[in-house]
Amino acid sequence: RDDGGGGGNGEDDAAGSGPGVSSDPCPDAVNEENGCITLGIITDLTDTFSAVAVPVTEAQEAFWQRVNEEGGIGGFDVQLVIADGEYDPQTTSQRYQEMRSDVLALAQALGSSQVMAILDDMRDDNVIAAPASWNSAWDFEPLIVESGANYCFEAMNGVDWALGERGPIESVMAIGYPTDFGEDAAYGAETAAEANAVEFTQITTPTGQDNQAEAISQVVQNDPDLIVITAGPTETATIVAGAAAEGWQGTAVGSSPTWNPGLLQSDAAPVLEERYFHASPWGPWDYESAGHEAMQEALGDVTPNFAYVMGWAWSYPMLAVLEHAAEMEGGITRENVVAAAEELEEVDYEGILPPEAGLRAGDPNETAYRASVINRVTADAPGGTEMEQDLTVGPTAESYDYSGPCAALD
Amino acid sequence: MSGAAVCELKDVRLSFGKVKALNGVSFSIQQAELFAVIGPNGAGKTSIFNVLSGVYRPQHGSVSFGGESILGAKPHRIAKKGMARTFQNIELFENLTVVDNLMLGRHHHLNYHWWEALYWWGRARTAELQNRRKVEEIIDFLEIEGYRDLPVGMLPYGIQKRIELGRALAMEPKLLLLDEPVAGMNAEETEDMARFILDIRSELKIPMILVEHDMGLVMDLADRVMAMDFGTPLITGAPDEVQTNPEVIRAYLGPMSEAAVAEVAEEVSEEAQ
Amino acid sequence: MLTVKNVEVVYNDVIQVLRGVSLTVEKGRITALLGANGAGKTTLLRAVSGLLDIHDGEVTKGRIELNGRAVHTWPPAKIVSAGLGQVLEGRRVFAEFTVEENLRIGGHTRRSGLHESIEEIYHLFPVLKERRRRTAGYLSGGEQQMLAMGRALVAQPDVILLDEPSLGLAPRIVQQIKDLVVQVNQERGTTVLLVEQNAMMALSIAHQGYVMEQGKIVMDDAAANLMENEDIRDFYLGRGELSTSYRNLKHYKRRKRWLS
Amino acid sequence: MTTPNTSNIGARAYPTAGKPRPPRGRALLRTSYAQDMALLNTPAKRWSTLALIVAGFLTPLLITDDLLQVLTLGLFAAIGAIGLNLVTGYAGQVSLGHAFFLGLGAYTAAVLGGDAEGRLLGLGMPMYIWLPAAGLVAAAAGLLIGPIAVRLRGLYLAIVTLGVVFLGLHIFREANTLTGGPGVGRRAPDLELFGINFSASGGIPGVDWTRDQQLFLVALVFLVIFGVAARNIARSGVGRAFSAIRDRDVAAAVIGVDLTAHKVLAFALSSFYAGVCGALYYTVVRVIEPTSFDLLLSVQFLAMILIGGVATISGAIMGAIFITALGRIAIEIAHVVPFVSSSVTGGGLFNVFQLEGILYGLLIIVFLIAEPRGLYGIWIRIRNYWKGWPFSY
Amino acid sequence: MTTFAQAILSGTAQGAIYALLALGFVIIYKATHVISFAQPALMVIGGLFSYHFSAVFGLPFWPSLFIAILLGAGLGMLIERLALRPMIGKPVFTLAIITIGVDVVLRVLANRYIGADSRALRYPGGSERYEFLGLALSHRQVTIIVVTLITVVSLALFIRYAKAGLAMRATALDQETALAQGVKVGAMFALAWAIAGGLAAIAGTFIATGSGGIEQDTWIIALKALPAIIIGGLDSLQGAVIGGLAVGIIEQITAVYQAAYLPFLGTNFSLVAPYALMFVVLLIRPYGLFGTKEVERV
Ligand SMILES: Nc1ncnc2c1ncn2[C@@H]1O[C@H](COP(=O)(O)OP(=O)(O)OP(=O)(O)O)[C@@H](O)[C@H]1O
Ligand SMILES: Nc1ncnc2c1ncn2[C@@H]1O[C@H](COP(=O)(O)OP(=O)(O)OP(=O)(O)O)[C@@H](O)[C@H]1O
Ligand SMILES: [Mg+2]
Ligand SMILES: [Mg+2]
Repeated sequence: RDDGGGGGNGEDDAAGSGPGVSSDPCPDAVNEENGCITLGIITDLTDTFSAVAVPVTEAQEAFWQRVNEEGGIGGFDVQLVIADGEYDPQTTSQRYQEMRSDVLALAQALGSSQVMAILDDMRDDNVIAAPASWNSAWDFEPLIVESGANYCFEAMNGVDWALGERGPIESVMAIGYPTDFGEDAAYGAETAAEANAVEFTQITTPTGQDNQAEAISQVVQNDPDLIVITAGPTETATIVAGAAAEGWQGTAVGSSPTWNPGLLQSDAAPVLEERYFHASPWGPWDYESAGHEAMQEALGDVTPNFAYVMGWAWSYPMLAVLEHAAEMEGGITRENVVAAAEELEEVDYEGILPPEAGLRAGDPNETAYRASVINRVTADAPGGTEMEQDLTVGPTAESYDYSGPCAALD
Repeated sequence: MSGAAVCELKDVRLSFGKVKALNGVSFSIQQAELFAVIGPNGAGKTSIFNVLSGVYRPQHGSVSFGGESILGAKPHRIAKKGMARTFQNIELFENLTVVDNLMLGRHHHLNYHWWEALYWWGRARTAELQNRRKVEEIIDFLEIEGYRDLPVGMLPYGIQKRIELGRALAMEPKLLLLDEPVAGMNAEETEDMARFILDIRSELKIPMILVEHDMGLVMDLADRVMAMDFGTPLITGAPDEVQTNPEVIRAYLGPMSEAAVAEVAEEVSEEAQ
Repeated sequence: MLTVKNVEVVYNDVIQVLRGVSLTVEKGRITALLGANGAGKTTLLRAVSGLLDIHDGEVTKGRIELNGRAVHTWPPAKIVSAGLGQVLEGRRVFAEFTVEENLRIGGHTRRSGLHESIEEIYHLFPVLKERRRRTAGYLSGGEQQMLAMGRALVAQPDVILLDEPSLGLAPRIVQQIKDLVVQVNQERGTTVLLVEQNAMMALSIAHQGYVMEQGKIVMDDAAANLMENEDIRDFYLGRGELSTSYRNLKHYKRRKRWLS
Repeated sequence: MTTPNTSNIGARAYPTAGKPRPPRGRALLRTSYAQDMALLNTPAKRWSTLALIVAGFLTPLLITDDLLQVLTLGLFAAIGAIGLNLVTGYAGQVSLGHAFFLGLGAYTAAVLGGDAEGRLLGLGMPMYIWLPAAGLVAAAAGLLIGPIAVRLRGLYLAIVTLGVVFLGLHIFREANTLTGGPGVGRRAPDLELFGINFSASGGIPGVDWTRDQQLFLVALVFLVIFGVAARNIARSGVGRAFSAIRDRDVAAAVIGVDLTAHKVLAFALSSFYAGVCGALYYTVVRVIEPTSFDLLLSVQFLAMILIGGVATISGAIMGAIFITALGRIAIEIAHVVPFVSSSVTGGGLFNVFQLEGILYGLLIIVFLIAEPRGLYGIWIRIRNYWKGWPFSY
Repeated sequence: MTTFAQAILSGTAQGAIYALLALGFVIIYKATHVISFAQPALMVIGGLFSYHFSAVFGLPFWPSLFIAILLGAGLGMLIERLALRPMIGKPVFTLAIITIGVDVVLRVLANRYIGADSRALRYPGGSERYEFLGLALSHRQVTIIVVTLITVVSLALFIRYAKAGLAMRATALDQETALAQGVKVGAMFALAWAIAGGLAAIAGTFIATGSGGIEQDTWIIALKALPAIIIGGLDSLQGAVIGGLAVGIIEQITAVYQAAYLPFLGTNFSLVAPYALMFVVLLIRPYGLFGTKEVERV
């Protein structure tokens, strides 16, 4: 069953047709005269990652609402259908089956194995998706329109920064979940460590604050000057505070998902403020950019949280792709959207990231965006972090030959 | 008493911690004999059964069945050799139907492998059919046709006792152990059970060991009676010899019963004339 | 004083087991209840002690009074506290408990004097005292039956229901139980409702007797008279045929029934 | 009288009738024991089963793919549920270890059937090798658990098997060259039989069917095969021995049932079913992620047989479909409930997604309270009603 | 040597929390022979009660804890009354699954409260540490151990004094017979769930004072109690305590030594070490260290 069609024959300015594109207005549309584009979101609203995924999705709802309020895209408003994939490949796949004939593209697809479970179907359907993660693998997957530096580059920059600012550093230890997320960052950290000729060790750690004893004792025993963490907030806090309590003196750099403002209440707060730094692909909640302001305005009064910024920024490329497709012959169709995604030159991130961060046309080694930021923990800043170093590409990332993903998925 | 003993216990001793359940029990069962064991509660009667059927392993002594020792053999092995029993507190499979309970009695007569059961046709089916016939024979021998397909859990107590006997018979045993078969039954049901026991011995010629507190029944049916107390046999012999034994009366029958005993005794003699 | 007024009981909303049973257990007397297997004796006792609903059964009609108070709507615990004790059918000792624990739980409703009355029980059944620390489940059948009796007496109830207390007991112990019931009845003035298959034993100590058939009371009379009654002798006391030995029993049988 | 042992999972698996009475309604004349023992021993059963199967084969044409996929998963899950019912429902050995055996099956299939060039170890073998292998590997593991079951009872066994799940998770996590590691996992092999690739749309030559339609068909066929086999086991001596062990193991031994052998056999059989189920199930999901084989999965299978009906094959099937569809059912209900926003931000007491979660739990609770004998029990009631009709009580 | 002693010490502190959780399971098992899979939710919600009263209403730590215990107990009773009372006398595994349903529902509610932030509870003692002969324990760890001790002892006393222990076990073994002895079966269930709820609240509160506070998937911690109750024996209170401590300690020790001495066991083996220990214990004692043996007699 595929509604819409009508749009294509240009009796109004709305050019487009096919699944997820309809010439009649969205239910409770902002612009009654506009047609309607349906974007799907399959995320984790009730399971392991919901703490992050929910604010991310809220931000994206706000984002597209704003797009509609500013007139929509090429004569279309955007409506979202949100589904809970429960961070489970099987459920994700089922939710996709339910929406596959109704959506133009996916405004958010969360998880790695989860996305893999639907990637074949997406190929069959010519459906692209904005990911809710920074896996290096996405740079090599045309259907996935990612944003910002991946975990791998983020880690490289983190190490380079620490060497400069927190030195002297003789040894680096990567601590992460035994997942692609962890592997990606660990690989980046290792590369940077080798490039700077410092000793490198890697350990993996499971989820659960009660399961960090091993990681802690590893840190205490090896006593690295720098640890690069890729885990959840609680795990991070437990490890850093635990190790510090047992006399470890070093610095910790955690990748994007390691921070949660709630930690400011825990007894780990002092330690974190002193020696934990939050690496992220773009600036924190109160970063100065048009995009950030727009986001804060759109969201109204919510407890500041970096997850909102993530969801908001991730949406820009999808917007750019749709606008580009609207220009193309035949207007907004799945085929055009896929094509548009492949030839995208730049994306207007409204200052959150520079436009060239959106470059997709060409070989990842040229196109991939490598700059990331470093934040420090402070109770006074909303969201609990303030920026220490703005978007920077460290020497390691700069010179890295990016021929394949740091951690492959398939 | 002629022919080789079906089953023989020699100086069997069994104790649980301090309690000596069996303290030097010896006896042997002859072909087609009905051997009764009586004794106070806790004397060790059921323990004898548990030793015979391999549920308990005595610390000392020898137990032979059908000429070979079964000491320490697993219960299911002993069962396969042809030992069958009923239990003091009914031990039927509550959720299964009467037929299934009896079919379970035929368990080791089913001569097919589990993988043959997977596709059923062939040996599995024929074996099931044959054994089902046997079971039906038992069903009408015990007059329980009416209950055939009901789960036994909800049947009246008396019937359950009967089905348990049936399950034991289904095994086509070489020796049958009956633990208080008429406990909790009224006179009428007791008579029914007595009839079945008599038929079993007359028609099937299966030797039996009977544990029972109903003296009327024991003294009437048994060829030999062994009275025991504290795990040790007091006396073994003909019924009236045992029941007039002062030891037995003191330890087991109790003073009051002497009158009853006398009564029964004279009734028996009356018949004799 | 326990009175049952034409009570009907239904299991699982469908199976009617008691069809208007009425009986009276006079205060301080022993009343025997006879009946074939499946007649509904246990069901009646369950109705009295409030244990029906755990068996998906309920009293659909009639009332049950314990010392004048209607109890058929009460929860079991309340009935027990009101002075009703019972020996359940089939021993039902707590297998994993020691003998002593079983007796202690028997006195659950007692505020005080538990220790003394347990000692009393030990006095009544010396075997139990020997085995006090042993796991009840490993006791012999008869020993368990004694334990069940003892457990019911610890609470020193003023009405006690006994469901086949002589089941599986050696003749001498049956005597003992018999004497015990009489003793309890006389010394403590405990009212007793005694369900028995061993009709001989039951009637010999009871004042009053009831006979139940398929959920109805079909006879009720002074125990002495019942003893003399032809049908009762034939069917329950079995004297009629017992006199001629089991060995020459007929292989056909005439079942004598009052109803059906 | 023996008292019903409530800790026995099989307890009350049967409708409690009252006094023995002749079967209500029209009496069924059986002229031979063969007829009596036949699988479908009444005309009613024969017809309804036939109807069911025909309906089954028509389903792919009637309903949409998204629903088909749910049902397909349900049918494949049913194979596993039947397996669990063998060991837990029939033999009374409560196992929380099912997830582990499912995982073994899934990964055995993935390794044997996986493509040889891929990132992970794969041998590119055909289905008629990887499917049986999946079962056998799981069964082998089951053989190891069996002996433990001989020593342990009830919940002790349950939690030990749960321990097996945790050990399994550890192994799956560690062996990431085989499993792809957590968060990523690896691809399941294609369901390719007789040169037909059912995992790719239009795989069946001639008819233009989608992947989901084809997979549903395959699932149905496999379920029928494994269902009948299990039913045969259940009605054979082996099945009776299982039930005997469940109800009273000492008595079972004394009448000649070899406890050890049968407990081990029960675990091996059930694990085989689990292995096969795991192998097939994930061909639908496409990706096998190591952490999916956790306590929750085991519990879901236990829920399947409890909600479906313990110690019945049809119950296991009903339960499996119900539990797999439960998420979808919850969604459908949640979306018709008024005053809950279907957006994440939306205020209100809950948003739709939280409501889904709540309904998921509530449905389980309500179901079990309403009918402890499960869907099968409800089915029995309906049947009895019609049997009794018009003289129904 | 000090590392080892230190491991034991930290393990004990962690184990104390597991012990509290295990006690909850055991109490319910004693009275119903059911394993309650609702304990995780009870633990999280109990912790959130404390959090709410101290972080939001600004009450001091200890009063908040006290209120949380009461509320936790109340919640436990509520669950029992609504979801389990109707099932009296039904197969225990059906009840176990029902508790899972309950857990699912409660956790959705809890997660709705937790939301995106992790709910960390400021612990009064701060991060102060006691040092002695090279060993160190944080103020918090000491408190946990002490509180657990007090709880266990008072619980044991209560159960003995209130004759509840025996009555509970009786209820679980044979409801009908228990009823016949005048035991209020329903009350026993309610009591058991109330106690379990209270214990869970204590455990949850102390988890909330940890570095990470309470997150949406903090509930998983409660599962650590499962190997603990088996090691100790399902129906034994002291078993639960010993088991809990054993789990905490074995975790800590493997965490510290396994990577170095038994690397072939793979990384993060400490997760499964408790279960490994459980297997070993059961091989020697099928009913755990203190569990009562099920009587099999014919
Ligand atoms: N498994 C066991 N563990 C401990 N003690 C046991 C066990 N089995 C039997 N006993 C003890 O052994 C003694 C004999 O028990 P047994 O059951 O043989 O007596 P019995 O003669 O059958 O008595 P009854 O006529 O009452 O059945 C009893 O004192 C009993 O407590
Ligand atoms: N829980 C139950 N559900 C259904 N029917 C039952 C239940 N309990 C008993 N019955 C039926 O009620 C009838 C009477 O049972 P009851 O146990 O009261 O008889 P009884 O007189 O005590 O027999 P016995 O002498 O064997 O103890 C029997 O036919 C029995 O099948
Ligand atoms: Mg005995
Ligand atoms: Mg009765």
